[in-house]
Amino acid sequence: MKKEDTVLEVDDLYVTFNTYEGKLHAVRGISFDLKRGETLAIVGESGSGKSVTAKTIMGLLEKNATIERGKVLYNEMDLLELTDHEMSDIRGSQISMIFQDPLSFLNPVMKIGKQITETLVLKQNVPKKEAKERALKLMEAVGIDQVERRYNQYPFQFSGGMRQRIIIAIALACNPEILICDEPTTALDVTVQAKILELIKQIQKDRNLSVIFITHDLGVVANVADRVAVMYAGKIVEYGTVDEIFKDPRHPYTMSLLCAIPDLETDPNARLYAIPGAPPNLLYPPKGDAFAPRNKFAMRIDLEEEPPMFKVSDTHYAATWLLHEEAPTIDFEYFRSKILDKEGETARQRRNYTEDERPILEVKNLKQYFTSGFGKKKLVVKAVDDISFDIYKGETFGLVGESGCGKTTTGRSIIRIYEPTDGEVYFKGKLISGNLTKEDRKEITRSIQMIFQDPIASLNPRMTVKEIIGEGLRINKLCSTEEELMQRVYDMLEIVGLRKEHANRYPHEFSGGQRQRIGVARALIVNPELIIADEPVSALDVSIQAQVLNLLNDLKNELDLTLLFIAHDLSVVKYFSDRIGVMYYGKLVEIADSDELYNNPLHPYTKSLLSAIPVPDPDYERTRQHIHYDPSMHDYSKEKPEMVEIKEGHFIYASPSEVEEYKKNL
Amino acid sequence: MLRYTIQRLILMAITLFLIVSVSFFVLHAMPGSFIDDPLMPKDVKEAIEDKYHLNDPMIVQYKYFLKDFLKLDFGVSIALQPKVNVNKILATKIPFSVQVNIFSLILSIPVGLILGIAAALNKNKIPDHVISILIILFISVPSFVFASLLQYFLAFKLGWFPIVSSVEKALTWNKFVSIFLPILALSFGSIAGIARYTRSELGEALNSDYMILAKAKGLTQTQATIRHSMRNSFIPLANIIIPMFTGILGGSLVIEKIFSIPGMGSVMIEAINAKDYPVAQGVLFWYSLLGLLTILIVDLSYGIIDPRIRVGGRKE
Amino acid sequence: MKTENGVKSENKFEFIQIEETIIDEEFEGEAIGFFQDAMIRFRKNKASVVSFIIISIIIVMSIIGPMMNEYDFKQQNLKLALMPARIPGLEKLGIFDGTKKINVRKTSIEEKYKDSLIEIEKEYRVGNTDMATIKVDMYKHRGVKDKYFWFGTDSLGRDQWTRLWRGTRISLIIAVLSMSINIIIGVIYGAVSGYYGGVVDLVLQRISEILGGIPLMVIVILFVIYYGPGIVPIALALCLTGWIGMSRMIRAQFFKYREMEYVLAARTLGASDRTLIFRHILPNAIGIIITMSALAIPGAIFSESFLAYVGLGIQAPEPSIGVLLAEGQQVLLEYPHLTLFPALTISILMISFNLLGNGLRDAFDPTLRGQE
Amino acid sequence: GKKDNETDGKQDVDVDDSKKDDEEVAEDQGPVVFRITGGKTATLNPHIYKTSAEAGTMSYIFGNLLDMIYDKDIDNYKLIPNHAVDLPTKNEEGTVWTFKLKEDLKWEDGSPLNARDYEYSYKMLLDPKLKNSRGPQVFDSDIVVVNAKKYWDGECEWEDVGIKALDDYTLEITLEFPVPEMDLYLAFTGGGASSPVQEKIYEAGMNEERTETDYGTSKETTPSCGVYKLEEWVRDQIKVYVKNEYSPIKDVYTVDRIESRVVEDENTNVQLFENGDIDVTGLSGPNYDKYAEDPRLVFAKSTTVWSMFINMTSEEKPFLQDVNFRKALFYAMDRKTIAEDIFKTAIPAPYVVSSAKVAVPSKGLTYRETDVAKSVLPENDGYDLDLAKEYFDKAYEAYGKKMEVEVQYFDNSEQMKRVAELLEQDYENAFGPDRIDIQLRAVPWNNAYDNMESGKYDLGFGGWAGGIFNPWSSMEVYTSGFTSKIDQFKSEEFDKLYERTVKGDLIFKEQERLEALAEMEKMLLDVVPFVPMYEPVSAVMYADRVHLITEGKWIPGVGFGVLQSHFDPLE
Ligand SMILES: Nc1ncnc2c1ncn2[C@@H]1O[C@H](COP(=O)(O)OP(=O)(O)OP(=O)(O)O)[C@@H](O)[C@H]1O
Ligand SMILES: Nc1ncnc2c1ncn2[C@@H]1O[C@H](COP(=O)(O)OP(=O)(O)OP(=O)(O)O)[C@@H](O)[C@H]1O
Ligand SMILES: [Mg+2]
Ligand SMILES: [Mg+2]
Repeated sequence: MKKEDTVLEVDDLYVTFNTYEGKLHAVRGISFDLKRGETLAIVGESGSGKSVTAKTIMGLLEKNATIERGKVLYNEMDLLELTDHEMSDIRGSQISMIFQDPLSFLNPVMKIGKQITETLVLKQNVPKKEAKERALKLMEAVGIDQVERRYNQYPFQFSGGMRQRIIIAIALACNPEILICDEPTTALDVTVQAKILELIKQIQKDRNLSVIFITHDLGVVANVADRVAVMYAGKIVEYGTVDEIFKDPRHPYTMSLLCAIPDLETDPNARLYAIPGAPPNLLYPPKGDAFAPRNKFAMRIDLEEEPPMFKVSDTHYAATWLLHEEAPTIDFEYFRSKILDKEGETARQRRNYTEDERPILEVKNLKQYFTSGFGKKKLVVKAVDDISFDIYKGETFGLVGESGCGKTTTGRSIIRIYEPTDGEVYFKGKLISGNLTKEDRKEITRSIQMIFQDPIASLNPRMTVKEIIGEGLRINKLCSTEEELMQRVYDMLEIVGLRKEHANRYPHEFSGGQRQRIGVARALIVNPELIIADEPVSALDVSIQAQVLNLLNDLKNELDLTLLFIAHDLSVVKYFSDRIGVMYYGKLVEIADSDELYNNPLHPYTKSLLSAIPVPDPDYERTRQHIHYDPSMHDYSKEKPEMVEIKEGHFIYASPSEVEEYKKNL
Repeated sequence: MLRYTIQRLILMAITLFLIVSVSFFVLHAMPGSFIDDPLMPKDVKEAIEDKYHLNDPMIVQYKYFLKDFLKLDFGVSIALQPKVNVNKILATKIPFSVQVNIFSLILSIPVGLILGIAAALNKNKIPDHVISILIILFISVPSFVFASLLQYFLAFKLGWFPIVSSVEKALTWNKFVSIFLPILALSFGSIAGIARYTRSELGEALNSDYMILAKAKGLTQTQATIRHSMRNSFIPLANIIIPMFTGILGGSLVIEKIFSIPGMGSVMIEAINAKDYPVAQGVLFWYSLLGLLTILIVDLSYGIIDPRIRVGGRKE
Repeated sequence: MKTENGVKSENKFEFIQIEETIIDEEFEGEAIGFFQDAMIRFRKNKASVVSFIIISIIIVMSIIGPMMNEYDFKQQNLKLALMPARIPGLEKLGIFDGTKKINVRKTSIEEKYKDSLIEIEKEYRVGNTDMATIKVDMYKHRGVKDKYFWFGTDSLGRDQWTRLWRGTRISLIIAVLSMSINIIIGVIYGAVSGYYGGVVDLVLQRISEILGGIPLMVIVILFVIYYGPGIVPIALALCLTGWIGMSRMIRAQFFKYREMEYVLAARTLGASDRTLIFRHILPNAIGIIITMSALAIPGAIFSESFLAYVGLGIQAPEPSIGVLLAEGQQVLLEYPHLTLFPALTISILMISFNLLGNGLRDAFDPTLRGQE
Repeated sequence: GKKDNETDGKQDVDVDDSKKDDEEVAEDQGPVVFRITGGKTATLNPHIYKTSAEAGTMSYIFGNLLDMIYDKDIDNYKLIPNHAVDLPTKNEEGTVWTFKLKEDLKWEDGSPLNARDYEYSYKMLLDPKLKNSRGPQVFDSDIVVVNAKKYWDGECEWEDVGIKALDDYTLEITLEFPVPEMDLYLAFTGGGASSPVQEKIYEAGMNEERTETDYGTSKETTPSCGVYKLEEWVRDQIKVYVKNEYSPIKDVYTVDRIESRVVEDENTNVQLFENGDIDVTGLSGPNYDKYAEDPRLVFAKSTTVWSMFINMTSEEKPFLQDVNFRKALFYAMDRKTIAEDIFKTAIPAPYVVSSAKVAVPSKGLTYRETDVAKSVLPENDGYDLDLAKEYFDKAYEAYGKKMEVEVQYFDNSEQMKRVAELLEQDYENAFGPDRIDIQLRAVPWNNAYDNMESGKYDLGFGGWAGGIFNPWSSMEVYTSGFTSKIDQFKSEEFDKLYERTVKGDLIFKEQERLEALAEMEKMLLDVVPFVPMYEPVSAVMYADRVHLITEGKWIPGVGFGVLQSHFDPLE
């Protein structure tokens, strides 16, 4: 590509933040360019400086930020030298940005339509009427229905996905040249995400937009990107075309990243590769290669000197000493085999249960309704509406479904955080959903434990790790002496791969993965038999998600645990579970062995879900077709649907006629 | 909305009834009598008290009280303005307080807002510090010190204003000038309150995500502030401004005394001190009613100002 | 875009940790607990630190201030009543030099003020009498040129410095006492209301609404009549409805935190309500409690001074800031020193406590943790 | 207008007054206006009023049979007939008094006023349903009207009561026992409960049950029969009075118009005065300091002697029963300091009867001016520390341990508080803090009296006002039978003497009666049921334009005769 095609060039950008603890080096000298009409993906784990880069380009950095050096060239202008007022002419109309969190970025008290047309009217003096027309078109384009009515609604009347689309519409309203998407889909369900990605691609094609796409999801990258820049600890460590990055990665971090993600193909019996250690603390930027401490292939020089950018091809560069002529050659295959070989013992023995074995957990017709308001305003949310399933000892039962379908509620009803509205739950044959004696209750709380989704919110910030982990022992009086308690906490820490020294630390000092491991330790220390893991990895970076998944797998084998695994990421569930239940709006629509479900999805919703999962393989992504699911396709007015075992171990929620239909597909 | 309002009104009526009943017993539990002439013979005193049933058992007195109360009649005053109907007393006193309070409101809302906005926009810069100190000064110096100083320097020494409020009933220019100092003295507190609240609300709104989006859209800082932050930060202001509106019926004890304004300020405490139960009870009732109404109005007005509640659902 | 630049070195390129298992690093430095973290952030906030120092100074002064000169807070000397302030050092600058302007008959200048006269400011006539406004050195006039009343004396000739600090002490005690009681009641009430929610909450909220509806004055007067205007009754009087605000805040906190995942986690471990309330939920409110306390103190001092103004102040001869202010207000124009110093003290206390409260709020705000 | 001299320098008041000095300013400069301030008026219903401020107003607007004015010739007060033709006549026993009324008396609205109005008025005053609080005035004070109490209690018919309009112009009063002339005259002097009310308005304002009337609650319901009438009355703000042309004695008064503002803050008041907005101001405590040498100051006496009452029958604190202890308190009291340093203008009072009280009305002589009274006086204002210590030692010996006493004072008076504080220090210093410990307690003032009545106190301040002209009847409060007694003094001898002086044989014996009074005073001072402290004297300052007719001398009953004084016109 020729130089003229370059619309934006970032040169040696260095950004620091003033914090109480000191100067935080968030972005440490990055350079890249963006060509007309292309999509540049920036990937990297949380905190690697992606958003800061984007905000710097937009001139929207927080007040405590300092741009130490560097240039952002756009149309021969250095954006960093413009005043805020001049910048406001560029923002929106030339460079637009889509933000990550759709919930809070819209003004809650301004009508949606006005928020879209605002800049058009104010800055480009488009007449109000015309602006409205354009907005309506845009809204249609981003896939909002009933635009006329929606135009006058407020953000809170929109779902998260719709809000995200509105933000896209706002970003596109002024026909910008460059669109920066900062993790535009992280908060969304896979199905919604798929739609939005399609949308962005479509628009890009129509308008010849240049897009900077920031994400940490390699699947998404494979889907959207032309070129990819990989960031680590405030630096770009490697960049190249999407194929180069995925097929011929050169930086050990890129390679590790690619090894760490499970996809639908990942062998459930294989251990995942987990990048060990924790990301560096940018308050004290490391000498040499920042990734070295976590890199198996770190060389002495990595600890001493910062690697320069080595050129691999015209389009492919990487900053690693491995590309130095004197360094040993490590290609991706070797890397993969080496690390997976090391760690690649069998991850998990599949458990086969006998026919007449009684399940450890039986859920029968569980209902959980939430009511709010009273009188005419009474609102009933049927969060869980009559579901039944069994879990056998030693198995992992996965529960998937889109956000809000009732997965969490199911888990919480079982463990009695909520009193179930109706239905029975048996644990080891004992009814636990009714009134319990104190003794029973204690027994149950000890035997069933829960791991929570949010590693930050689930640890009390005011307690040390020791107190957090030891609490279960203390409450249930499982230790007689303080020493014993300490010992068990230390043992537990070791089991989850932390150190004894960590015991006296506070949660906020740990990285996300470490925190989640603390959460696991807390659940395990009381020796439970059943663990309900509520999205234990969805808040984690890919690079550490594997740590937790491996840990769970190891523990499960070692301790003979049974798991109810809740997640919305089907590839993770598929990798992790023996059997999977698919939930849709409070109902279980399909239950099957994980392979069976993947190979033979019957329910249209399951199919749609499967088709929406992004796969970190550019070739696959180029050909992928997303199947849309429309619940109105079922006609349950005449026939009542129910859960039917359509094949051994494969249940589906359908009406008799549908069952016939599905049977044909078997 | 209507249904909700009615529910709230019923609840309010119950609360009000309890407040009035509790305070009835509290008031009557106070020792002493409204007849404070020590020379009066005991039997005479008792005879007069009997006329007002004051020597009956409390529960009997309460019955008498309830009978009239249900007609919203608190009877006649027995000490402050003997033989004058309580509601009439209030009706004659309230206008004086209202005049001063309305102007104080007209003065303090814009000034408070401007100070608050200026402080928020310049957070942690010199203007913010100056305004913050001013605010705390306004709050911390007791109003009687302010009022006395204003009166002494502006009215007495400089002669810019009359020392006491003018006696004209109508609101002439002359009258306005004469109540300017009390208005001013009364405003310091509310200016400080509004400014403080605005500063923190607007400060929060300025740091919110939608401000970032607004700027990303290409709005300038000023446009974004006015169109997005202001509106959002003004919604919670209803919380303190609406009570001020309903508060105009009350008066300030200290300021009314110093500037000789025959308003509501001292009625309550005088009634209590003089054991004028009907007046105390009446004032208490109307104030409580007003207070509860204010809460209701604030809640309902949120429903009107804030689309999140207006259009449906409830605020989280 | 940088390209390679050759770096030559021998065994720099050997793998150093290929065979090791990489485990999580140890942390550097000390473990920083929540409070420590808050303290660190608090210390970085200069305004709060300064106000903390000022408050400390005032507290220290309220303890040792009354002992710093030879006077006692109730030692009267009516012959030295209402002496203006005289501060060594400052008196040379012409302020607080123990002088006062008075109106006298011209004839008395010779008779009474010959020695102490500093200057005649103005002469005028009233009726048939020649009058003059003169500036007089009151210390000389009363024959006590060797004495210093730093803040002057009150109408019984008591040393105002001593009384002010003693009064500050009393006011602070009342404030702290009422604040503590308010907090205890408010926290328990709010915790129960917020934790159990539902009907319990509904009932408790109605009760507090009703209590809040009764004008404070009635209750305070009753209290004072029954128990006399002592420190404890006044503090209690301020508590009667003072806890409601606190309970509302705590309740809101409980609503917010009782669904937090770590609270649920403790519940799944079988923690009792008590553990959940006190160990898991309440600590979140500590920031708010501390902040509210810091802000409640000046509020209480202020209320106390209003009570004093309407005659319900602390029992004489004990002073309090409110009592001093109320006494001073009556003679504000003639003897401004009686108002000036208490008003200054209350203002400084208010400002300091407010800044301190703000600083504490920022320090305890978990969302600011680790950031600016 | 009063407030349009905004631009004038305020110092004018002080400097530019010289031109007012030439007194011979031309007359006829419009009405003579007198501008004053005062407290709130609760009511102008003469049957229930309470405060002296209300009494003051009523004396302007309600006439009576007689009136008391200042007489320049005798330089003292003088009684003159107002609605009456002359002073009343009495029967032989001195129990039936007859007033003749003038014939052309009119109410403010021009409707006729006669003896029937008087009778109606008394009927209403004593009405058993209305239960007017001023009713006792005709059965529980210096004069006791036959059957008045019974009627008030609802136990007899109106016909039985000793007040009758014999015809339109004759009013007859029948008393239970004879009284000195002066007492009777005074009962029908000035505006107040014994003034007539206008029937049609009184009746119109009556409620259905006839238990309340709104008479005197607004300008419309307050018809004048006095020298002035209300022109304007805005509650708690302003009252304006103008001359009532129907008043038979209107020419005695020089002031044509009185404007009275309600101002409760003393600083405000003084500023208004200095600003020339008002013509008179009171000065208390610290405000007095500023004007201590001002030539405009005049002083007004009061009938109250403020005392510290002692709960001399206390079981809890038996040492209070010891007269030695009480005497110690008496002699250790530094009255001079209290009077002069705290109250500035007060008079130290080691006695019971105020120096304002007139004992020989015929000569205008006050009791304290008489020789008998002087003989009762202790030396040095009763301040004798050695004597006090002597008494205290005895008491201490008898009691044997540290004495703890509490002084209660009124919470609304800064100066009372100071007195309490001073006494605490003085007593503890005099007797030693190891032997006596004084505590203070502020109490709302009517609770303070309640406490003293019920004996729930150790020491407490209090004082009895009482009429200026009858020091004997003022002694009632110390008799055993007095129902609202606040002291614990009981003496048959004293009671007997009291009976004799007010209803008995001594009534008409001037000298014996005087001696009896001295005797009673002495009894009280010997037993010390209370320690008299001081007699308040209020400092008042009149503007230069007011030329007081008494030349600043305070005359019992008429004060400074302001309304009869000469005024310079307002600029
Ligand atoms: N305003 C700020 N003050 C202090 N530090 C900040 C600020 N904004 C960002 N940082 C820090 O800068 C670093 C880079 O942040 P950035 O938001 O760019 O990460 P990211 O790559 O976008 O991560 P994520 O995937 O979680 O969004 C992080 O360590 C972050 O804590
Ligand atoms: N305590 C509650 N009160 C009222 N409604 C609730 C409550 N908890 C959950 N819900 C509602 O129940 C439904 C199911 O919620 P749930 O949290 O179980 O979904 P989920 O599948 O776990 O979603 P996510 O993937 O977002 O975690 C949602 O509509 C939610 O709003
Ligand atoms: Mg980011
Ligand atoms: Mg969930």
